[in-house]
Amino acid sequence: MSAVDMRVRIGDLELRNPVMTASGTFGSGREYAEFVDLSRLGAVVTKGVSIEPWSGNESPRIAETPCGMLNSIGLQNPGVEAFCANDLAWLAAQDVPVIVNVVGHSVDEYAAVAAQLDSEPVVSALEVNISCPNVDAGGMAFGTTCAAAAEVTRAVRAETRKTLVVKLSPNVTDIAEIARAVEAEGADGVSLINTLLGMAIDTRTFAPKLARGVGGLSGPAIRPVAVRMVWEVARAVAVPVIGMGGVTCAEDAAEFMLAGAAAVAVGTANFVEPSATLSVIDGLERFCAERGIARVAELTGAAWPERGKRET
Amino acid sequence: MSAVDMRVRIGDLELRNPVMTASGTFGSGREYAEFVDLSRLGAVVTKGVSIEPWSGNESPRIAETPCGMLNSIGLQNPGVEAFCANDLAWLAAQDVPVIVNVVGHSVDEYAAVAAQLDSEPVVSALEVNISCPNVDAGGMAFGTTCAAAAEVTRAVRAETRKTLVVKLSPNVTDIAEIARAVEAEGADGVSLINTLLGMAIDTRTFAPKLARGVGGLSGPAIRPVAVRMVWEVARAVAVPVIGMGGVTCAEDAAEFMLAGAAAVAVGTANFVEPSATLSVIDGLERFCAERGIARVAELTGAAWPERGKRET
Amino acid sequence: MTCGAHRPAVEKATVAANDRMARGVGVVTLKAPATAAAIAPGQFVHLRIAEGADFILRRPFSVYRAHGGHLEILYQVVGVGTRALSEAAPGTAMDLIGPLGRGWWVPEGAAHALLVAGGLGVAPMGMLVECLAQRGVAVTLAHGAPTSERLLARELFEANCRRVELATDDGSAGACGFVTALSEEIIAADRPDVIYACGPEPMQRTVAAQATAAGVPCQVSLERLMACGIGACLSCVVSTRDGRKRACVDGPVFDAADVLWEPSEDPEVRA
Amino acid sequence: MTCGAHRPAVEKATVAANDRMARGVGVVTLKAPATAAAIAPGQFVHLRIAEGADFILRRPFSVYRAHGGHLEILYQVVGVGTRALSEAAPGTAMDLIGPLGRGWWVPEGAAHALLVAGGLGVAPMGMLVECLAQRGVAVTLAHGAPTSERLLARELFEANCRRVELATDDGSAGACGFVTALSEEIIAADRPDVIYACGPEPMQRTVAAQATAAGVPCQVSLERLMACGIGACLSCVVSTRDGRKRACVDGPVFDAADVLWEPSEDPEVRA
Ligand SMILES: Cc1cc2nc3c(=O)[nH]c(=O)nc-3n(C[C@H](O)[C@H](O)[C@H](O)COP(=O)(O)OP(=O)(O)OC[C@H]3O[C@@H](n4cnc5c(N)ncnc54)[C@H](O)[C@@H]3O)c2cc1C
Ligand SMILES: Cc1cc2nc3c(=O)[nH]c(=O)nc-3n(C[C@H](O)[C@H](O)[C@H](O)COP(=O)(O)OP(=O)(O)OC[C@H]3O[C@@H](n4cnc5c(N)ncnc54)[C@H](O)[C@@H]3O)c2cc1C
Ligand SMILES: Cc1cc2nc3c(=O)[nH]c(=O)nc-3n(C[C@H](O)[C@H](O)[C@H](O)COP(=O)(O)O)c2cc1C
Ligand SMILES: Cc1cc2nc3c(=O)[nH]c(=O)nc-3n(C[C@H](O)[C@H](O)[C@H](O)COP(=O)(O)O)c2cc1C
Ligand code: FES
Ligand code: FES
Repeated sequence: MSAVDMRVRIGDLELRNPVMTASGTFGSGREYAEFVDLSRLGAVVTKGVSIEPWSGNESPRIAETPCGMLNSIGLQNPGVEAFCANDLAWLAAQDVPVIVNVVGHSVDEYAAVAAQLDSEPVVSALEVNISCPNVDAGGMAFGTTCAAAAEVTRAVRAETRKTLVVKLSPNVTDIAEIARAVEAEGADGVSLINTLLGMAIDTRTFAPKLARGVGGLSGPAIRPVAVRMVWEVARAVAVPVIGMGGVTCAEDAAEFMLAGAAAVAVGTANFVEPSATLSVIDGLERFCAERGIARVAELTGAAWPERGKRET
Repeated sequence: MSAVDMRVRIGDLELRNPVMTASGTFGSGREYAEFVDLSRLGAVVTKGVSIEPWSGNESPRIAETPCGMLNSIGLQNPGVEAFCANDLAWLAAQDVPVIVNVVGHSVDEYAAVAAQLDSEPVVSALEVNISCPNVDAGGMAFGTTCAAAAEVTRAVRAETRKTLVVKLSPNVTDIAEIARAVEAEGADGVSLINTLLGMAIDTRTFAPKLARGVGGLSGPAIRPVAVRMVWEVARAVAVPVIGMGGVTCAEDAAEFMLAGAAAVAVGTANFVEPSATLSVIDGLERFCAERGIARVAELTGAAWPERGKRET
Repeated sequence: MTCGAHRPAVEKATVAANDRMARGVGVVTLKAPATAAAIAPGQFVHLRIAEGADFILRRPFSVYRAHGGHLEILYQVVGVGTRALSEAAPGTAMDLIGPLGRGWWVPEGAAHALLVAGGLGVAPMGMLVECLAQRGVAVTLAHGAPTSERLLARELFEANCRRVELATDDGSAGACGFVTALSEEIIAADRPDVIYACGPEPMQRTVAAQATAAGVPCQVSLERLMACGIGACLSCVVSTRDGRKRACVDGPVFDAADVLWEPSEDPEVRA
Repeated sequence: MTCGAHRPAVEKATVAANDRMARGVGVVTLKAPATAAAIAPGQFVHLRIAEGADFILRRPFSVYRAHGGHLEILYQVVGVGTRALSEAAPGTAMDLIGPLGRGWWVPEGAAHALLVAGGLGVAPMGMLVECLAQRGVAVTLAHGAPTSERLLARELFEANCRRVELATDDGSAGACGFVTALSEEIIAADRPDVIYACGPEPMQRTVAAQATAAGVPCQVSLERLMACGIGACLSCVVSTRDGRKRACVDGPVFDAADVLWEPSEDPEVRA
């Protein structure tokens, strides 16, 4: 395989390749260490972390849907202190950039988590999750108006010098507007999409399949929506975009990059194939090599009309 | 099969069963007459009709996606006059309620189409499409703010005494709010969802698969989003809800009704199985009969927590 | 020869045979008596290759030949559907809608026809040559392909054509070059009464221009992505002098003189 | 008996046999030497029953027996995945992740064990009885099912248990009624040193209460919907005195005394 330069940049952070894990689908990386050489990943993105431990939602928490799944985990996590003591301590010994997904019930809680993580050298970047559809207070509520999204970003920005990525909700009328609002407050990048709010009802029991009723839809089913939003956002902001939503193979990852993503994350696909991230990385390198593309970053936005047409 | 009362009401309109066709997927019914005895349907919903003929978008206009498809037809139609002369004239001889999908580039155009259709006896109801993602002017733009949605509804309401249904866009932050706005202006019902704005990029050519770039996502992939929105809207308004998005079989239709829909529409599924509507009708009757449900309308909202639990 | 006045219906077909013809190209024989009895040359069927969530849409295929209750379809593996088709074992059930569309027609008094096929463009031409031969129309076939292996079904055409001219991109059989060089020569030398073309859209467009220049009527069989296949969804439109027409019911065969060629419509050209 | 200290891995398994046992119930034998060698009683595998868009998630299955490089799984057809499993012909490739989870354990000095199985609750108990028998632990099995046909794998249990008591809802075999009536009697009469329960959650809950009342340690094998199966996604949590635990790595076998039973968690009960 010819040597393709797989490196990409997100803010100050250089990744060895553009493939990371999607928050909440990869634990803290430790659970997947049997299946994936973590040092090959672009980055590990951890599950969401809050100040206090959160116990999450009742079971059932997942349901399978056509080419997708619903989840309503509800950001169950042990709180930032236990997270630092256990997960980060373990990650410190791994050779991989760590991006921590940050959640809160209030602007202050987001800021407090960010402040605490700012002093952890193993943390390369924060991903501020203003888009989780599975909690009543906070979560997605902060991601559906420009004002709230900006406020959270500002508060977190004030607490950290680390690379700051804001994770956007697709459950909005105009995602590009929200992206511009968080960019204006100093976000170094945006990631999208979080899950689409969805629901499934059991026609046997006449009750919602998830205990909480609604949940977040992920997987290949949502890919067209995610690609469209990446396309819109990447053309609206100057900071890099991390694209996700139904990536299962290298072609899917390439599709996101062509739409304008600088990097991609693999989520639901890890569940069926624990080493999915590695096949995406290898496949993406092959994809570029076969087409004589020297740097994977050249894919970013290559489908934009203003880039002109490609000779095939 | 025990006799289940399959009738449902939408405004003044009584349908012989709750299964209709989704606009744009069934032509004017004529194209499907070889495959479906139209007189068995709850209603035929025609494709969108404007004042002047519209030529629609360039090809390619469709792309297959995981468990779904994208389309960017762009409301190609011959204009209301030709529509009345050809399609309605043919439909007049069929024994089925006809609901005409109305589109416009401006509030005035919507009103003008409605005025013209108001005098057509064969038209049972109008479905005002403020949610088509595939046109630049009009279409979805009217469906993404309460003010614009209300304005179109008010203008159309002023021109017609027929049953008036407004078709809502899922590409919004809060669909229930839009539903309340159109209900307040006199809509007799709401239908949802129209397609989710999506996109697919060809990794061979590096160009969007649709000539227009973005398109509308339909099919089973979007069903969880549609069911969730029906659930939200049906609990927010008093008028009946027509649910759609990925209905392929009777269980899917039942899922929408349990979520709160009074009726359902079958769209994309017609393409793979031209007689899909009939299997949904037969299956829904069997579904009720097997469970001792005397009237199909009892399914509507039966999954709502306030309805209490069902004995199985 | 009619344009297929038979009404389309859903028929439960069964794979009777499925053979490889060349790399990525095969011929599948479907037992489908009703459609086989009704179909006219140039018409197509809308195949439900497999069930399951990943087959949201049917796939349209021309019928190459129809005889004894069976349909033969030539296919090229280009994606998930045609791959599944290539793997369908005899006995597999596969329902289809057919016959669909408006096929080729023979102009009054035509005595000499030129068929121009690029690659798999021969797929809708099997029934056509048989029908023309039966009516005593002299047929010349110009057939081009990337390489000799892809010059498909030569026996059928050699048996039914007065003359067969071949071209390959790599010169492995016939002339080295494009089939449009052959058609240009033949039109100039032979002046056929009618031209039938099928293949990549730029090729058809070139043949259409050659036909116009020579004043010969020309028919083309156009491919569009199709959802319903029966005229309802407007996904398959072709721009014509008379507005946008549906390839599935107003075509796939069009009078070339009516077509407004849009270079952007062919993904290969767009690329 | 260990809790399965072997590390999980993805193994490409092949269906070696697939037999019907009763209406909607079957036993599939998978050739999977690495997992078969490593798995402990009560552990499970996460099966990728089929590829393709409609199989977004794997499905977890207990291993009933493991021997000679093969795994036996008892399954009940309840949905699309188990239907596909029931249709998998010998030779079908089916990859799995295993061995997974924490299985049954044998308390120090236990001499007499009671196994309580409701319906397919016997599925994770095949290796358990073999292992207990080998260690010289006397086993009583109480097994209930809707009807005699569903009293599965009686030979294996009869060969390895000191005593087998049966109950059916319809009285077609053994006592007429619930298996929990049997367990109540046996606990009172026999006072086992340990109780192992598997079956519908309300049944397990009742057995757990009987065990607590009698002061006998009790283990239960709980089912939850599972996405990852390896502890990462938190879809499978069980509420315990020590907080929410993951059934896939902290279970599926739990000490019944730790479990906070949530009636709403069982879809059957919720209904
Ligand atoms: C009237 C008609 C007759 C046809 N006859 C034949 C035939 O006899 N033999 C044959 O091999 N093919 C024929 N085709 C093309 C055939 O329908 C497509 O190759 C097939 O649908 C591709 O399905 P897929 O799942 O393998 O590819 P996909 O994975 O869906 O797509 C792979 C590639 O094929 C292109 N493609 C997909 N569908 C079509 C389509 N309907 N038309 C053109 N390109 C498409 C896509 O744009 C993409 O580039 C015909 C098409 C039409 C419209
Ligand atoms: C640790 C563990 C061990 C198991 N061992 C066995 C076994 O040995 N034999 C066996 O037949 N089954 C076993 N199950 C249950 C089995 O996983 C499910 O029956 C199966 O996943 C259903 O898949 P499906 O596609 O057929 O059903 P679906 O179509 O997905 O669902 C049909 C119904 O089954 C329920 N269901 C789906 N998945 C699960 C699940 N993981 N657990 C419980 N209910 C579920 C759904 O809520 C629904 O009511 C086990 C489950 C777990 C968690
Ligand atoms: C089980 C599950 C848990 C998730 N938890 C989180 C989370 O804690 N924080 C977050 O920002 N996103 C979370 N997500 C969203 C994913 O990171 C991702 O944005 C989404 O699933 C779309 O990607 P996919 O289709 O590849 O899964 C979760 C998704 C799933 C399926
Ligand atoms: C090809 C196509 C054309 C459509 N045209 C229209 C239209 O003209 N007016 C409209 O209101 N909705 C239109 N729709 C949306 C459908 O009516 C329906 O809301 C949507 O497809 C979701 O249902 P489904 O998943 O069952 O297809 C169209 C959908 C498709 C797939
Ligand atoms: S494919 Fe639907 S109109 Fe032609
Ligand atoms: S199934 Fe993912 S944590 Fe248990």
